[in-house]
Amino acid sequence: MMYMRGFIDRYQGSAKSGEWNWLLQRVSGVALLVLLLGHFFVEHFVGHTGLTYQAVAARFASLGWKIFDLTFVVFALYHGINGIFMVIEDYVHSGWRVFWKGFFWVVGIVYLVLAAITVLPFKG
Amino acid sequence: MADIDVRIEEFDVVIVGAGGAGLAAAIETGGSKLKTAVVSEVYPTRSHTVSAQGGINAALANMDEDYWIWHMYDTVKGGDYIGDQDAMEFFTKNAPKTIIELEHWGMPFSRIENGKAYQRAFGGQTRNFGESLAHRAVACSDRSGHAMLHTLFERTLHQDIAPYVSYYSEYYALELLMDKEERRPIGIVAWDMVNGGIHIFFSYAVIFATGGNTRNFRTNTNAHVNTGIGWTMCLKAGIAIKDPEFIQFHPTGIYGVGNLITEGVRGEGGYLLNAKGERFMKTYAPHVLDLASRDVVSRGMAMEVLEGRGVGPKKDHCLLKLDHLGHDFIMDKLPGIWELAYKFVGVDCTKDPIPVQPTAHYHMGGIPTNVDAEVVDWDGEKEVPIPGLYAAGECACASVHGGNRLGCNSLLDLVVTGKQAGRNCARWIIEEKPVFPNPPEEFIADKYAKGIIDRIKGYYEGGEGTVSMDAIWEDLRDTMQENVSVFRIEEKIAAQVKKLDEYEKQFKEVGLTDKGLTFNTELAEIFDLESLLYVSRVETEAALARKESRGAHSRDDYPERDDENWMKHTFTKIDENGKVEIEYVPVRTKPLTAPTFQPKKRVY
Amino acid sequence: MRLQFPCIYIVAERIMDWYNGRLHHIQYKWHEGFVAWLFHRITGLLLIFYLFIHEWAITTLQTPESFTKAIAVLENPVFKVLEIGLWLVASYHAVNGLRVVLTNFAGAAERSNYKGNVWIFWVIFAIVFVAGAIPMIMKL
Amino acid sequence: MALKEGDKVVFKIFRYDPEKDKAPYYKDYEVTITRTGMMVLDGLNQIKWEQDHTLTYRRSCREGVCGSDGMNINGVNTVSCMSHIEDYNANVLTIKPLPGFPIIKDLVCDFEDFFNKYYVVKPYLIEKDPPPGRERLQSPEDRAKLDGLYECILCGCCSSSCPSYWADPDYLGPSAMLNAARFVFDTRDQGSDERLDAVNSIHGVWRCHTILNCISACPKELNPTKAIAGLQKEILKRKY
Ligand SMILES: Cc1cc2nc3c(=O)[nH]c(=O)nc-3n(C[C@H](O)[C@H](O)[C@H](O)COP(=O)(O)OP(=O)(O)OC[C@H]3O[C@@H](n4cnc5c(N)ncnc54)[C@H](O)[C@@H]3O)c2cc1C
Ligand code: HEM
Ligand code: SF4
Ligand code: F3S
Ligand code: FES
Repeated sequence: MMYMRGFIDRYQGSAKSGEWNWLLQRVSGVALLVLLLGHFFVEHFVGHTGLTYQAVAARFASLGWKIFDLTFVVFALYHGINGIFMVIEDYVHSGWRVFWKGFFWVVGIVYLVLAAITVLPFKG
Repeated sequence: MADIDVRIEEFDVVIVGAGGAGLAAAIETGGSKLKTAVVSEVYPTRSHTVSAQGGINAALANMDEDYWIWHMYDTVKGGDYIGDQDAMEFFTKNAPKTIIELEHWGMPFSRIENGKAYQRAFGGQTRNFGESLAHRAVACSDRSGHAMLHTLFERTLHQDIAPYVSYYSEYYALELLMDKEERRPIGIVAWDMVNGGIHIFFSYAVIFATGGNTRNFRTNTNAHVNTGIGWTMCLKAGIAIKDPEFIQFHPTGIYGVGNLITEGVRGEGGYLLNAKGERFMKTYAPHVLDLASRDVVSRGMAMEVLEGRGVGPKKDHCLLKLDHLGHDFIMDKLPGIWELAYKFVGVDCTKDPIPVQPTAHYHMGGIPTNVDAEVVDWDGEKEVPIPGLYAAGECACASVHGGNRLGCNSLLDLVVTGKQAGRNCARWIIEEKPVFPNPPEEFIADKYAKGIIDRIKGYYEGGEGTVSMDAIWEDLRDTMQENVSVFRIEEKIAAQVKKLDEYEKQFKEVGLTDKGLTFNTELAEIFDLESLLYVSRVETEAALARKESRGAHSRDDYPERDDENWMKHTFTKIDENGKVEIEYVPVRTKPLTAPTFQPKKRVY
Repeated sequence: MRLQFPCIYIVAERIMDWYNGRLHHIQYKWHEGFVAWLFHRITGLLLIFYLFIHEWAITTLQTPESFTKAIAVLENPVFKVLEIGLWLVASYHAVNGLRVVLTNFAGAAERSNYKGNVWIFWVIFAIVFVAGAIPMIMKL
Repeated sequence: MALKEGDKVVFKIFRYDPEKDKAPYYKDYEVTITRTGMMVLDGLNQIKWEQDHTLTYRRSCREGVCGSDGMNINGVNTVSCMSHIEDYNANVLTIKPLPGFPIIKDLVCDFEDFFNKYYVVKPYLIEKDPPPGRERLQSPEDRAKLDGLYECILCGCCSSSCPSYWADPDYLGPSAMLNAARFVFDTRDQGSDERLDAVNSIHGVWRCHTILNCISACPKELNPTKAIAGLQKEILKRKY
């Protein structure tokens, strides 16, 4: 069984075990369950006819909604992009894996910034 | 046809067969840091030990008081006094130690409330020299063989042992290479099934553990790979086979297909019924009823059928009733049985009885060995060990089972003799430092493996043959079942000898249709059939010669045991012309320390 | 030469492989769990790409005029239907995600119930989806 | 569909001989039912012995305990020796080698990678303390934790049915992890930290998407998904 050594090492003692990603995927998923339902409810069911710039801006202006929306975006981005990573790890085994993961890291950060500069400046 | 590669490798020890016995030996040799090759036709966990259900005997006394000497007595009596008592003593004395070692290696035994291993009653196992039933078989629900084989295999993967053990799975062993002058083995020739090609293993020592070979019977419990290549390799190398006439018929094979229903079912309280719904074992074994030794029960069943009390449209089988044990009990202790009965005959055994019939199961005989698991020659006066050649497990005959093996003694035999072979082999190599048999390459190809390579080339270059291998095989199975089964009689056995001559002639006409080198199972089957012809030959001739009834060998024309003339082992050899030579060898009746058990009439 | 399944890259070759039965793992029976997972993966990806578009849209619609214009476009029934589609995707992913979490942590995959659980999930999903979709349809 | 003796069923079998064929193909054979309750393996034997000697497949115990003959029958993995022809309710059975495993010839797959992954989880009891003179004690309840784990026959049906296993060549697969669980949940074992280390990787327990194909495929009716969930929880429990 000597030839097995290298093979076994591939699995042993890797610092990046992926358990955090896995766990957080589930935690963020369950959190999103609450957040998403809230978000969807507010955006699409309540006062749909009154969906005007003013109404939205007024909502964004309150600190509570700012926190809610930002949490939602952070969780959704984390969960979604982590999900994309999972898909990449499943199907991409060549050097492209690094590229795609890097790409979505950048996308994630850009969107986080975008979300912040969209939500935070509202003053009502 | 492309050339056949010949590859050569050197090892300290080559073990042929990776069943329980082979792995136990590998643990010992590997543990002694000897470079070991384990050659097997199938991946180790696919060996037939995996099918064993019932359990392993050992006088652990977890359930009730028990001593190895009681176990030894049962073994001697069960074997109808033809067993070698020194080997039997070694075997039963070492049993508890062996089981505990297996437990330490991780075998998942069923447990009793106080945490010790569970033991069940099994056929022929008694306390205080036949007084009452003993609970002696440690079990792992009804998957004991599976658990044991996996445990042994896992042990060889342990970091202490794994570096020394190389597995050659899916290598078909073909020939034992012997140094004719020194009369010692120098290695084996095997066929690499996956890629094609000959692989020669040179080594100090060879250990045989190729298991059973009852594939030559119509209904049998054995796996497709159990074709007795170990016996054939030895016969071809001029080594004798001991007691081949003793073939055990297990009472409870599933009707029609032969798959085994463990004796454990009867140990747990199941019993046999005939067509009238009677518990007929009352007549044949009034004391222990259905838990008499296997030959007795099988004969009882055969008698019932002969006298017209068989079940079914053909009145040719009996029923095994166990529904009274209760659904939960069956599902807990016998789940595999439920599955087998349900799958193979559609019987839900928690409700209905299972149709069963006696089924060829086990060979008591085999490659002759002494207590140290060394293969021996008979020089006319005494047994002379062949240095460096060992055998263990079902293919060997020490003989710890005599004329009839008791249930659950075989799994024990595998580990005890397997370890014994491994240990003695390691000791021999390390302490006695033999010279390595090392012939040069061209020499090897020319001299040692030439015959077999030419034969394989012949198959590849030759035609597709005029006789179908399967026709011979099917016919062989039918005639063996007909003529050499539970009851034997002179004319029938003699007729079988003639049949075998015919088959051998036909076999010469068999050709190969699949000319590929990659995973050619047809080639393997040709060798399987050849091997079965050898095996059938010695079985039949030895059965013809033994004119008495003893253990599993039961002659209608000589119904009594004849201790005066036949208290001796048969050593059969096949010479170059295919003729069988039989010699008789006295039984080793003197145990190592215990007093000799004198032959008595065997009643259960 | 042994056939190596997972290492065939070119599309044309893949089609040939399918035809020759070489890629036969794709032809594996579509069991309940597999279907549920496949949709989960697809809906997850749809959702994250929707989020990308959605957020980008909101960011660009910072002035009241552009916002009102956009809302006017969204009033189009086509978008209303698309919105129901979004709800379909989101509610599927959410309910099935919960099932996955229960499988991991609450033993929702016993041999006796693993297939049944997937069917129960379909029922719950249907209820959730319909309950949410009714107000949307009413607004059509 | 009840089959009678003498009925015919077509076996559409995947054939590939690396020495002769450029690409695999399917070949039809007619199998005659010779007894009720005939298994697919009996059908294959009939073909091999009576019609086409070149058909290649593995088999040994013919009672579902050795795990040699895992194959894909009508789209589902199972061991052929325990699959009734009848149960498929079809006139045509499509028989293929295990998906996702490299193919050697016809229905014979290469298990090397599968077994290597099995070795990765250290499938043997690791004891640190010297064992006692007698057997180690274990209560029936503790022993019961091994039920549903130790019965694995390494047939490969589960791993080969798993879409994660097809997608990720390094994925350990349900079988290896079930065998890891066999030792992790054995109260006698003392080396489970190392073992959990081996499965605690993106190619280990965290790669399972609970697709559940493995449960339906297992001919021994084990539950790899549950075993994997158990390992996941055990890793989290031991760390936090
Ligand atoms: C159904 C059944 C139930 C049983 N139940 C019990 C029980 O409850 N209790 C009990 O004590 N005993 C039982 N037995 C008996 C016992 O299981 C066998 O005697 C024992 O398993 C034989 O083990 P072995 O190691 O000698 O051989 P096996 O396990 O048969 O192994 C043989 C090995 O030889 C190899 N081999 C064969 N041919 C070749 C070749 N040509 N080239 C290379 N390698 C080859 C095979 O690959 C295999 O690895 C049972 C037997 C059967 C059939
Ligand atoms: C509403 C509650 C949600 C729950 C409960 C949830 C749950 C989960 C879970 C448990 C997984 C892991 C699946 C696996 O390991 O196979 C997952 C994957 C994923 N989720 Fe969600 N999720 C939710 C919402 C979202 C949202 C809003 C998005 C998009 C932004 C999203 C995108 C993804 C993606 C892309 C994956 C990866 C798909 C895969 O690996 O198969 N999810 N989700
Ligand atoms: S878990 Fe089941 S399917 Fe998987 S290898 Fe073991 S027995 Fe086969
Ligand atoms: S099919 Fe595969 S993804 Fe997990 S639940 Fe079974 S291992
Ligand atoms: S032949 Fe052993 S599992 Fe099918």
